[in-house]
Amino acid sequence: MSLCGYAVGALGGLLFMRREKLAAAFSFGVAAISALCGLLGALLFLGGGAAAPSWQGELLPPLIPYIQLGVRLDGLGAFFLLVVSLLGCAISIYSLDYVKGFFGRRNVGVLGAFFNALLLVTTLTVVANGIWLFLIAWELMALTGYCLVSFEYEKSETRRAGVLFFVMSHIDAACIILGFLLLFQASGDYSFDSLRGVGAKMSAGKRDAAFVLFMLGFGIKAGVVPMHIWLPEAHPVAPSNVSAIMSSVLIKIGIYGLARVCFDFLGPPVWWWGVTVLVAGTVSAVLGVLYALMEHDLKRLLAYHSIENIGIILMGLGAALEFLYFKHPLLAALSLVAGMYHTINHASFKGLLFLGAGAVVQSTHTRNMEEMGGLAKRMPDTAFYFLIGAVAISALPPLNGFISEWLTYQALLRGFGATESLWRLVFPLSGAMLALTGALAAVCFVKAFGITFLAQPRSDAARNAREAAPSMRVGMLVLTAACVLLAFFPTAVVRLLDPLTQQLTGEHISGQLSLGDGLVLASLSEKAGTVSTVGMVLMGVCLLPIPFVLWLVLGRKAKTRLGPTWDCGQRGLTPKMEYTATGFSKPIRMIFKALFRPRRDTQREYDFSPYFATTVRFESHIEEVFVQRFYRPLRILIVRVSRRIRALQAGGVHAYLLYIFITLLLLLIFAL
Amino acid sequence: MLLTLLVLVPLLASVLCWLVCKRAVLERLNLLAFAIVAVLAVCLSAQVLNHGAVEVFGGVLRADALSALVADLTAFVALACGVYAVGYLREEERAGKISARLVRRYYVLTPIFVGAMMAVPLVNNLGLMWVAIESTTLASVLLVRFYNQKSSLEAAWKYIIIGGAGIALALFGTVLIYFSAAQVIGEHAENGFNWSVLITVADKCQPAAMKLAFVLILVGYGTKAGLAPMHTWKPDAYAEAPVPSAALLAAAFINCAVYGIMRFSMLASKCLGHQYPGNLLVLFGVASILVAAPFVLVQRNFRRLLAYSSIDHAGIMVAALGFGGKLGALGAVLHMVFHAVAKPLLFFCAGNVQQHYGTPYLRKVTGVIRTLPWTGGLFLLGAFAVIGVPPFSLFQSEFMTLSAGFAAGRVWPSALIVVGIVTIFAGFLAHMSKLNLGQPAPDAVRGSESPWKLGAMLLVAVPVIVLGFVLPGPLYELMHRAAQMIGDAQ
Amino acid sequence: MNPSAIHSASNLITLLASAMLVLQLLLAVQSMLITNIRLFALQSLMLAGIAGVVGYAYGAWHVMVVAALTVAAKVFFLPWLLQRLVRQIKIDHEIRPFVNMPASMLICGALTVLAYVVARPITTLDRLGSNTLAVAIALVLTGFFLMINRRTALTQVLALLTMENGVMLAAIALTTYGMPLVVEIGIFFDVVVAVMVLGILVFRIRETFASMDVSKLNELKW
Amino acid sequence: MSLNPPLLVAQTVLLLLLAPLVTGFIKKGKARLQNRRGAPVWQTYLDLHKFLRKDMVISEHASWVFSLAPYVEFLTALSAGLLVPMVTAQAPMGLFGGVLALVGLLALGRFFLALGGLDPGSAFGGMGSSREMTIAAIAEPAMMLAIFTLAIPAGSTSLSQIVLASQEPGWKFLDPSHALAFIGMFIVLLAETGRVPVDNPATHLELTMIHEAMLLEYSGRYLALIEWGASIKQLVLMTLLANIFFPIGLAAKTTMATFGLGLLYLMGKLALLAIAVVLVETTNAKLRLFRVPDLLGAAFMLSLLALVSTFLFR
Repeated sequence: MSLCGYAVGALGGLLFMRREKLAAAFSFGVAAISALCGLLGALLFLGGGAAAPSWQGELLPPLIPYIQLGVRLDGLGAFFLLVVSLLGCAISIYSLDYVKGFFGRRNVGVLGAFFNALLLVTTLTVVANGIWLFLIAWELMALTGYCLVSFEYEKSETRRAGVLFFVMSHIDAACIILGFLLLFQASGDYSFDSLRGVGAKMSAGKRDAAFVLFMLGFGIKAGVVPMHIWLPEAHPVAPSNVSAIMSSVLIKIGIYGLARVCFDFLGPPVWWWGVTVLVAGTVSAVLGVLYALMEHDLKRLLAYHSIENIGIILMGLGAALEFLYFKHPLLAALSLVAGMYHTINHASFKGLLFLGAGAVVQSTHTRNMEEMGGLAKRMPDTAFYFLIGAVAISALPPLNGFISEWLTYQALLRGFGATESLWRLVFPLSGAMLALTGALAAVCFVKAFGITFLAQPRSDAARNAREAAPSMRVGMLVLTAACVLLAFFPTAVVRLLDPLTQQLTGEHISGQLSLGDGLVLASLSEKAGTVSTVGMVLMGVCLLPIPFVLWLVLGRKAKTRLGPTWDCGQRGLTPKMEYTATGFSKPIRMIFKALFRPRRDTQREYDFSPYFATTVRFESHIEEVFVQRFYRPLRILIVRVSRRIRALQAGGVHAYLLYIFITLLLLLIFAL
Repeated sequence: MLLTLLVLVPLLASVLCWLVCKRAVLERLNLLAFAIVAVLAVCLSAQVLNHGAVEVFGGVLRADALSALVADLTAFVALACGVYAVGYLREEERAGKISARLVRRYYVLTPIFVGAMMAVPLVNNLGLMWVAIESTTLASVLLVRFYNQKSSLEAAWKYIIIGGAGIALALFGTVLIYFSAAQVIGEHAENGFNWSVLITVADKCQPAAMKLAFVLILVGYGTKAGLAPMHTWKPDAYAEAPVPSAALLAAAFINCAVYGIMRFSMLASKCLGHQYPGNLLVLFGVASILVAAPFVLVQRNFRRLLAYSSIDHAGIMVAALGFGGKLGALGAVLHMVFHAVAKPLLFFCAGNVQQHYGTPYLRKVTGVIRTLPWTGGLFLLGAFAVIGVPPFSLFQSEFMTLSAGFAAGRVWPSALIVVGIVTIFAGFLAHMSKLNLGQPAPDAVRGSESPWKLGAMLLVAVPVIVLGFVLPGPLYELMHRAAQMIGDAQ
Repeated sequence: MNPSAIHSASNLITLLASAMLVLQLLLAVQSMLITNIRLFALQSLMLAGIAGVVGYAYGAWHVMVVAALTVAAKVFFLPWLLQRLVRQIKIDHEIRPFVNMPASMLICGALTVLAYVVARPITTLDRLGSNTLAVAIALVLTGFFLMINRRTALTQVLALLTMENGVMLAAIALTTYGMPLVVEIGIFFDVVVAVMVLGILVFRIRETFASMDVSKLNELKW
Repeated sequence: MSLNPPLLVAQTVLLLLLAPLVTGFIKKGKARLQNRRGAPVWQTYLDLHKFLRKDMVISEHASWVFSLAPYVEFLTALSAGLLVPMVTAQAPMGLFGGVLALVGLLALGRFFLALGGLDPGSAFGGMGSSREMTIAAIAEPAMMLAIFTLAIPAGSTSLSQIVLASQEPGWKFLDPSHALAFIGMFIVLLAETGRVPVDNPATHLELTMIHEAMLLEYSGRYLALIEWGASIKQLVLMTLLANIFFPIGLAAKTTMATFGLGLLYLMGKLALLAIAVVLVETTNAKLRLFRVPDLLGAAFMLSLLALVSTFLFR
């Protein structure tokens, strides 16, 4: 299916390396078509309903005797295939024109090849049916990701980000390898079929160890706080189409892995697993959005929001695990639906936002929001799409982010009643934090959209910005449409999730979730709460005549004219007087001072009195507390210890002989 | 016949090289010899695959799957290094770093080195195996001392003294093995020192002597393989030897030493059960990986960086052997093969960089992919291969090794190996990224690789890439049989 | 062969082996290079004697060959080579070792005890000269220690050679009639070549570093 | 559950008409407590009428977002109002969303209004947007927790169900969890409607205003819509507070009589709440911006305590 398509695309990209136009058209075109195939395949499968049997097969005859290339499409895999393919399709279309920005400067063929390869291995990861294939695809994902992140490798920032990304990816791979090996130890076979429910055969300690390892491993990939530090470094420096893929798809594969392992392999969960995931999710959500607020680099801001949304997804997942522990499969299914729904939602709006940001960055040549502004007039389409994305990610009705967060709230509220012990307080607290997260996200996107697209341009680059090229707009349009569809037809989406919940929790709940010909989403029953985005929109449309009628009746004679903005009687308003992104987030920075520990640096020069400064320089820095308190000290420690250890190899041959001699003596004394 | 020729052809080439002094003839003689050896090695493997173990001279020379495999690898590395050496030495001579006399010395010594290495897996007699390994050391010492510099002299001295001490212990171990078996095989058996005979009676050998012997062998041949803490000579020797010789040391010689350990561990396992030798092997393997890691992290010289990587890989091979079982044996053999295929590429690229920039210090080199595009790209590729990133095959063997560790219930050593591998990965990646990517210095000149160098690099790079995706049937069969043999002894 | 002959041969071998050990200890405290070389030659002569006794006792001609080879290579050729080297490099005195003489004596004693402890489980068999294994291990260990303790390049070579002697002692005395001849010849060949290579290196070190102190060879590190 | 068109129309009209009255009532009350006569209670209607008739000046820097914002603000407030049970226990549009949708809709309005504040490029607008969004963000968790305190026992997020659940076992206000949640929610109400300890609706000193700063560039029709929207929002929140904590007098059937009775009850409850607001506004001074989080933090803690106490007293 789509797999060969990607392979062809990758090869094509390489083949036409020298002829960039052809390479771009070919590789991204093929990628789009293959993604479409994947999309159809996934939809076809998921449309089959809860009882759909999984598709299983061998990808290729085994080329290496000990590596099985078995693939399997089941509910979980198909859903993620859907996510991957949807985004792959949209972003490929977007890339057709986007990469024209690289013509003459960079090798577009290589970009296309790696892009295809990335989609290929990502797809492989979700359909792999064995440890070998999964791990190889997993590591390849990191490798191709690294190559794509390092695409503009001369910049030391990019290079460092690439290395950080790859090293963290490798640490996560190491954790996952160890986790899988623990499972392998119990099952004795590499295929996923033999791993299903293998947790029941393991000792409690090993099961917990495996869970912790998987949580760490997949958590790093997903960007869960505090393992997220690579994410805001790596995602922004990549070309924007790659950032979009990474932020919307790649980190989701971490979620896929966690879901696969926790629900499919590890057997019945232990009570603290769910709580751990839930708390990790909550912390990620809140901290992710708080750090996002402090950013004025547009793409970094979006990257931090990915952390936030992963947190929200994990809340659903964690609640599902906890419900499974308390033997509430129905509620587990509800939580899982919430998490998975948010997964595809986040993929679509984050992809959209990154594509929008890519268009902006391409036409302004900067990622710094303080140098943008006024783009709504210059790039109206992009602005519109970005606004849709912004509303969606802020979880505001009637868009899709709201729907999935609504489901998450429902799951969390149920958690309090359905579970026992004091730990159940975690549920409403997470709910409250989810509210905080949503509200802060709204703050952040008011800032992101307002500073980037509204008011006057803050630099010449922004003043001369041009609307994005056609295919880029089409790409964004596809995702905008996805956001809207996901928002307006939640019951259809829930039906697509049936095979997944059936597989992982043994329940399918789309029937209980949909109401009123599928236009209303219910929380398992009508009494427990309902919501309908279509209804809300209809309501708005129906109410719309009111202001117009008022206008017609009363204000017909009123005129509208353009005038300058109020400038307090000064001589005109300049962009310098506009509110900045840094200024915008200042209240938040002050409120959460204890967390951010902002460092400020003010320099004044004055002639006769400090109150009449001629120039003022103000710098403010935020450093992440985890980097500051954990990662940097850790790195320094490792390097220092390594330097110490280096003294072992100080050059003296006598010392070297002594090592051997002591080894020999020790072995003779102790080992015989 | 094949077996004899495999050893004799390089030695003959050496003698011929000693007689002539024209560079073109020397080059051709070397290449010809290595090409013949490569062909012969492949023929030998085919023969072993079809007919099982091959013996000549009443079992003095003997080749089974494992020895055929090691011989193949040696031949492959020798050929690649031979091709590379032509380009490398020409450039060194042009740069005025070496004289024609030295070139000749290189071409005389290298075939001896290769011949001795070929002999290691092919001789059946353990005493002669020791002799062969010692001979490789002697030939390579002279190659390490190739450049008449203070530093190369220092490296050579450390190499031979440390190696000498180690090899003496190995000889002692070998003697003790013979002693432990002497009762069983009788006093006057002329072939009593043959491995193929010993393995049949190993389970009846005297265990106490076998234990001591194995400890001594492990320390002795471990020195040669570069297991920590006997590894200290490696960085010096690898960094000071001419690049093709260093590649031979790192990719081929290490196999010979590990081969020795494998043979003896089979004897020990059969005699003592696998627990005892397994423990020791895992101990040394894990120690090597962990010792190499910090040195990689804060390394300043990329040639030495490669040496620490090779210590790490020796550790992995030995640890895999120690984990044992079907998976462990296969892991060890796979790792040996994949490592030998990938390592020369790194050395070649490092050599190119060193020749182009005139320095082995990481600090002074950046942006190679711009100044030497082929080298830069392949350097990265090779680095990825060596640090165990898929699709390159070392990932497979490393994963197999870890599986073996878990299957054998040795969870903690496996976890430590993972820690070491990840640390080494981080260090390697950081260095390689700065070295290859990055903005070249403004005064950096764009260079190009000579066809010989490029050819050698491609000769290695192609299998590195291909092996990640396809493992040819016969090669796997050979490895599989070798692994089975090791596994059966346990 | 009658048991009494074997018995006396065994005694003789033990005696000679002990002599080797004593010579080794003397080597450990001696600092004149030329004397060291002569002590080594003497030790090798003892080894040759043991080989001769074994060869005679068992009537194994090839062990006699080994004895002859030992005499030729280790008693005459190598000492001669090394003495010439000493004259060439014009240094005849050991540089201060890391551990002083009495202490190194003590350490050598401890190593010998260790060797006996290690050898005990193996030498329970009633075999000809089987307790020479302990001596052999002791020779190897003290040789190794000597190598670590001495700074002079040449003494390191000598120490290496005494280790070699220890191994050969084990090879000849333990395996009752020695190893196959090809092996023995191979080993001799390798040892001789090794000493020649070492000799060249020693000479170069003296030339390049203007010293024989190998602890000064510490430029290559990390 | 089916839609009830007459109720829908009635509630819409009620929202539109009652909202300015509540605003006017509070203003009047404040004036009285300050010993002023104050403007008449229907002054707000007059203001709106005036605004609607006036010409508009739109900033030349503004984009379409500026024009969109007033409509969104007005419509979301109105839609949110339709989700709340006002005089009947059954909210007219309750099927389309419960309390979460209500909060979401209000947030959507605020989102666009903040964008509208940023759009003309004046520093005041930006400042207002920034502060408004910040305060709303920290108010939201407190509000959610307070709502959870009611929603969890009711087992529903539908406002009608919450109201019914509060009604059923009789007088619940003595329940400590309810009391705590009510206080928490009341503080949130003050913050959300821009009342004194948090914001001063009467100020026009640029540096202290929050909500008003956002509106600085709006005039004429747009200003009318925004002001109206704001008062509807205030009404909605007050109604919410009144009805879910004191669910008395809500009409179960939609006959004219019950409807009229319900309306009376509602007016009474609103009046009481408005008086409470007036009292708080008059007896307190505006807090410094960075003290506001402390207040809202207190609200959060109260709501949390409320939640814990439901847990303890069950």
